[in-house]
Amino acid sequence: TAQAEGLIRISQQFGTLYLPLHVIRDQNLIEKHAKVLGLNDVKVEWAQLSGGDAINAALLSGSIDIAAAGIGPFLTLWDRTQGSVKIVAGLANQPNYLVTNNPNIKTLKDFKPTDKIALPAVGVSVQARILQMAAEKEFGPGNQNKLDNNTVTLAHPDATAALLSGSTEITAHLSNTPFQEQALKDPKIHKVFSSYDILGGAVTPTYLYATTKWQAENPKTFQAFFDAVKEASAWIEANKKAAAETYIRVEKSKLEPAFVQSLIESPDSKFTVVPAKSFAFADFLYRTGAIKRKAESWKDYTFDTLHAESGS
Amino acid sequence: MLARDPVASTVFEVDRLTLDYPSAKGPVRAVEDVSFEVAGGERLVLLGPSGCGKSSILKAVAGFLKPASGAIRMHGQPVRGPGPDRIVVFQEFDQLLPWKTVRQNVEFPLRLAGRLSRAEVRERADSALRKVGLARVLDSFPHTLSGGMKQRAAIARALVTDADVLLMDEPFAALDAMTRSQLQRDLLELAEEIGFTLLFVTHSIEEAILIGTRLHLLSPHPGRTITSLSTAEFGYADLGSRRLETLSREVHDILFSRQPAQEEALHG
Amino acid sequence: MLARDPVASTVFEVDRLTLDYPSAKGPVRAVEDVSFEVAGGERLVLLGPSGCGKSSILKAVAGFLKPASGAIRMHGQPVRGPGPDRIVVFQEFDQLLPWKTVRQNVEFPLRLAGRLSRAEVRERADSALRKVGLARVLDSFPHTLSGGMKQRAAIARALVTDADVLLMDEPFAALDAMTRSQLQRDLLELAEEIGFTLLFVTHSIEEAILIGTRLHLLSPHPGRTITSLSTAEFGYADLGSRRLETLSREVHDILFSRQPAQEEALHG
Amino acid sequence: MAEVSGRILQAAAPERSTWIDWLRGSALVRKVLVLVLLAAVWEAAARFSAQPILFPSFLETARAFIEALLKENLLSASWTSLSVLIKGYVIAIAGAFVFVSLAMASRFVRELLQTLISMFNPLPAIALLPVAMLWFGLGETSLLVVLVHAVLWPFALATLSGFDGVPETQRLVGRNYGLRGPAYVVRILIPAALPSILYGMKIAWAFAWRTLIAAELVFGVSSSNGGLGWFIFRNRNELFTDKVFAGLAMVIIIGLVVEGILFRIVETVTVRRWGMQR
Amino acid sequence: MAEVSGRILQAAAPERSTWIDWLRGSALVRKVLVLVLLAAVWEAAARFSAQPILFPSFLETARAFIEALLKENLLSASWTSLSVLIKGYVIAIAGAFVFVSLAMASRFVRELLQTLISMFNPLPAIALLPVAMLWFGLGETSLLVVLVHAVLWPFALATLSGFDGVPETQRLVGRNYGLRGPAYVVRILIPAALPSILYGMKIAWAFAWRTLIAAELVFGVSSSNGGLGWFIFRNRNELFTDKVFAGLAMVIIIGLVVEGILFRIVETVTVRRWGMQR
Ligand SMILES: Nc1ncnc2c1ncn2[C@@H]1O[C@H](COP(=O)(O)OP(=O)(O)OP(=O)(O)O)[C@@H](O)[C@H]1O
Ligand SMILES: Nc1ncnc2c1ncn2[C@@H]1O[C@H](COP(=O)(O)OP(=O)(O)OP(=O)(O)O)[C@@H](O)[C@H]1O
Ligand SMILES: [Mg+2]
Ligand SMILES: [Mg+2]
Repeated sequence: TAQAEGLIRISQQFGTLYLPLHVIRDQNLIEKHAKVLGLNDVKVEWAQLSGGDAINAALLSGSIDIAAAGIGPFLTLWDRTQGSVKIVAGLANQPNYLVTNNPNIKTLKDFKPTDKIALPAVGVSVQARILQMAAEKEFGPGNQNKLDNNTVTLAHPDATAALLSGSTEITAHLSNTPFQEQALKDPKIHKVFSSYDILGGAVTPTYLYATTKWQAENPKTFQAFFDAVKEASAWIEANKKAAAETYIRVEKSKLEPAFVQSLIESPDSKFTVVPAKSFAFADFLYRTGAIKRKAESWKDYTFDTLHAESGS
Repeated sequence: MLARDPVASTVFEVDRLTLDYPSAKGPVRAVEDVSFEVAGGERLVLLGPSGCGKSSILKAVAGFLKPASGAIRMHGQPVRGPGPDRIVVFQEFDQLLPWKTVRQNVEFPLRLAGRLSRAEVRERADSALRKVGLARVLDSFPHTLSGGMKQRAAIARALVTDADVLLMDEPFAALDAMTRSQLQRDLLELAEEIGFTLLFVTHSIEEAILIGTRLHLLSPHPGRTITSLSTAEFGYADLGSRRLETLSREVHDILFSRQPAQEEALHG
Repeated sequence: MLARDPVASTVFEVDRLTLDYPSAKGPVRAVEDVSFEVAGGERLVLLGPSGCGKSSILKAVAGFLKPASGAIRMHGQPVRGPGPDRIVVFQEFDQLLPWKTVRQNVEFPLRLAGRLSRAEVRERADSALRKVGLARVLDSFPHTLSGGMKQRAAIARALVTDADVLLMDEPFAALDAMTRSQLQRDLLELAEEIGFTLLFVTHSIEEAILIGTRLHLLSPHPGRTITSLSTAEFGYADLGSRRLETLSREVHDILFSRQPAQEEALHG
Repeated sequence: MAEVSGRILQAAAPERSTWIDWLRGSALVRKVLVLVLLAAVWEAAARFSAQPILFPSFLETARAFIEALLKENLLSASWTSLSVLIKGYVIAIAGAFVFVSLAMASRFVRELLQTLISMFNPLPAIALLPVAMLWFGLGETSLLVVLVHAVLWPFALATLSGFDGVPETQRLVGRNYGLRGPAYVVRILIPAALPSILYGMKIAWAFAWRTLIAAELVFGVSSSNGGLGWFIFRNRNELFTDKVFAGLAMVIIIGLVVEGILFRIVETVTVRRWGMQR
Repeated sequence: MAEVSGRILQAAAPERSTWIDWLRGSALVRKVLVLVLLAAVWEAAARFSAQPILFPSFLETARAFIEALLKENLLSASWTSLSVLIKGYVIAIAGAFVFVSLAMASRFVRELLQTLISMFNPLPAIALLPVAMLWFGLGETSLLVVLVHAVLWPFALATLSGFDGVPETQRLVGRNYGLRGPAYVVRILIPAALPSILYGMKIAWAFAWRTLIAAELVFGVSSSNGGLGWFIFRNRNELFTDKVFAGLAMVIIIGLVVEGILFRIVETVTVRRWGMQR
């Protein structure tokens, strides 16, 4: 799309993970940074989309310029497009928990064939990849698919509801914020592991990405967006209470403000543009044959603007 | 000349029958205060101008129409609904079931009754169809028949049933003179043989006199009884005779000239 | 007694017409090698036993059936399809359009022709409906009419059109004697007045002689011409006369006794 | 027997002047009775399962419904959806009519249409997603494309088979009076096939909803004025199952109103009045 | 005119003994022509858009199709789906017949059925998801429940309105010979309403597919033997759009076969043979 500079269309999904986007929207940060770069009337459009494949289709068809989705769908797209899609920024470091309502399950070894683990998309979602990595770690190399027969595809809210109800076959859920926190409020539910345990430290599960073509044609808009995300992340880290209020206001959410605030204030959660542990995914996917394209480092699939940071 | 049971008891009875049809502007009266009794083996013919309610009376006797007032009784019991004891030949051409061949249509009531073996059913159906001249189209579907052929198949279907009561609504209207008189004779023969009771509608006064043992004349809008007259003594032998002609004319006059007030002007 | 154009030219011509219907077992011949010419103002009546192909010929002339061989020409041009120059009254009761009231049904062809104002259309339709005795049910829908009333509405719809050629398939079969003779007279009157050309099917030999200027007699399976005879000199004045009766009997005999070989046994 | 030969037997029920009122009254009474019964079954089933997060009871849903109406613009969300739905519905139905009319005029178009129907009818809306995105982008156009896909094929099929079932005689009458082409379709085939067409419209209506609710999630909304699908999605994400059910109840209520009032009136003044349908 | 009063005019086409063969041949020829045309349009559109990830061309899809057939068990995946589909289809259709037959026997059941139809018909399958999970668990039962939901209501509606359109005279004939209850439904109403019922079956078939493809993602797969929906989902997630299209092509091919052969044969030996449909 050979748009003249000055238009940016951003997709957004649901949840506190996307808080930097809410803040950008609330505080008109793109317009602010564009002005600094000499772009006076930048037009920002927001699209609410759900599902990695809808978002990828929108990006490829030029319906949006910035996509926001998990590392799994991103790497698949990067692979299929021969690297012409790259990461602009990470959204935040956040853990994904494997939660269960079966008191007998302490490790992955305790899963019986009848214990079903819900994932948003079997096989390809971030959660699915984390589970595979965990299985590899637990059962040894080559066994990453050992739990595949236990997994079922279920959207986070349905999976959480099923888990909380305790009356379905779903006994575990590799979840996401805020669903995992909501589930863990119930005493019957406990955590089996966190993605941080598996990958050995903080993980950025979700990214903002764009096509290299768009970046090349809109360098200033791109820069303004990147600066805006950076500022938004920094602002959130500095103003967690206000950030929670922003979320509730922009999203017209009915969640308790205190609960939202607790999500943001969680010590595991950190809002930053710097990717963490993305390369672990790229490497894992390449090793297991899910993607054909080998990345030498995390810099292969991110834009230069990030390369100064100490990502991984 | 007709063999009638001397102590025939009433088979069905129409008692001060009034029939209404609903319409947007409230009920429309089709038939008012019509009464007659039909004894076993009798053949009552309804005669009257088009639209006077003959078909409606027939459908009421068949159990399809509920009287607005009055009653219809079979063997003393009020009629509660339709049943295979009163087989109807409808006026409409679409009364054959389109998904059955001509033969299957005729076999249909026999199959339902279930009293005969398959071979007997087939034999009876085929012989009835041969009688009405449809031997050539046994395996054709109704939509490939001409109008008259459809009516003949429907007549065959009614005649195979051995029903006590036959209700026939202008069954011969679409037939040529030859077939018509042939079927009239067949019907009379069968009536004598089996002794069924018949309620018959026709527009041909001559046919009415030949077929009927009694005529029931109706005036239109709504249908009311004009009079009722016995024609039991007329038969095929009287065809073309003076007295049949006289009676014909008389009936014609009763029907069409005596009620000028009630009849609608046909011209202008 | 009938006013006929002395130098009437041929209006339509049926030339060695053969009609087939497809069936699972190959084509079935309905009509074979039938020819006739009809001059302007003539009234040709097709007479023949039920199923001999009268309706088929009529439908072919109307343009609904393509000849398997032979030709049908209107004013010398082969008939290519149906058209409002040849208005048909079908044999079927369901020929009224059920979504139109009786009046709208009759107005329908006039509306389509678009030559008259709304008021004129209405007036003509109403007067035609009054003529056939349906003034009472102008605003009723067809499904609330009796069989005879439906046929009368269809006749009215055909008569309002001023078509050059009328094709009528047993239009009076469902009518009582009085209405029937009334409509016969009306038809003849109109024919004299407007001078349309008529192809008419009936089973009543008397009606055929009265209505027709010529009779075309057909034998069945498949329909073939037996003979053709002029009846132009017969009119209503002859009703009940010796010579009409003689001719009737003669026609009856030609139709039904001369082809014993071709006729199917009606009895047994 | 009373029930099946119903139309005729009702004919002369003793109630004379008031039979219409009585029938209307009774139909309404029966309908309300049915609805009360269903609500009771729902309430009982929900209480028995005792899993409000998966299956809220009728009363909980009713409460959420009222709350959503008052505080969360459920009405305006419904209107947003409904207006898109109506747009797509009308486009699809008009398109189907045009297509089917052409099919009546040429064997080739007919074969083409039949093939298209049997190809596209079983395809789920997601199949269209990438192509719709590619050609129509995000937003209402794509939503309409998906809706039209959901509605066009079944409706065209209904119309086509309705046309095929028009009685021969009526067809011939139309031809006889010189009708051909579009005039023939409009004046003969459409009214004669109206029962099938109305059925097709009912089905189309239902499937338009089914599709819209699902498609709104994918094609989303560029701002806060999401429709009913979005309302349902948002509440599902925040685990307010009672509100999800309230949103679905809205779909049901709109459906009942359209079916029970709109379609029923249309049927009463057309096919039933004409004696084409009981 | 030839096209519309077609049936009659065909009647006497010059080809005598071979007209059936000729017609069959020509119908096939026409069908193939249409399919070739559609493939060409597809190929051209895809080449013009030049976005193979979003919209692969016909040839790419064909290649992927063959590859999937040979290497990825597309056939067995299709069979898995088809067998579930047929199961659900048969259950739904049998259920609808029972329901509609009861509706014919009692005004109350009729009202109940009509209300249920207008309530459930517009509900998307996701609405059933939590309840199905709660009561039927994961796996085939839930899949069947969702399928039955997709098929039952539209089919019941088709049957109901078909029954309502049965000509009065045929109805009366059935009654006259003493038929009532189920015998009346089976021997009169069903054959007389067969055009509508067949139409309902076609629609139901299409919607069963639409639903199955979507529902398999949720309920179908806990193991590796997923069906066609799973095949499509997996490849979509991995952006193998050509394989997604190959999976959809399989749906289309099955649809064409069922529609073009199965339904066409049934129609030929029933409603067309009986003169109930052109
Ligand atoms: N379904 C109906 N709804 C309303 N009115 C009807 C219905 N059927 C018949 N009628 C009316 O009832 C009256 C009698 O009709 P019926 O069919 O009994 O007449 P008929 O004597 O059989 O006439 P025909 O000799 O023409 O067949 C007519 O005025 C007709 O309009
Ligand atoms: N659609 C059709 N398909 C096949 N055969 C048909 C079709 N219509 C009529 N026939 C056959 O053609 C022959 C002539 O039928 P047609 O309707 O022309 O007879 P008809 O002379 O009008 O008889 P009737 O006096 O009984 O109306 C019959 O043998 C009939 O079976
Ligand atoms: Mg009558
Ligand atoms: Mg005929």
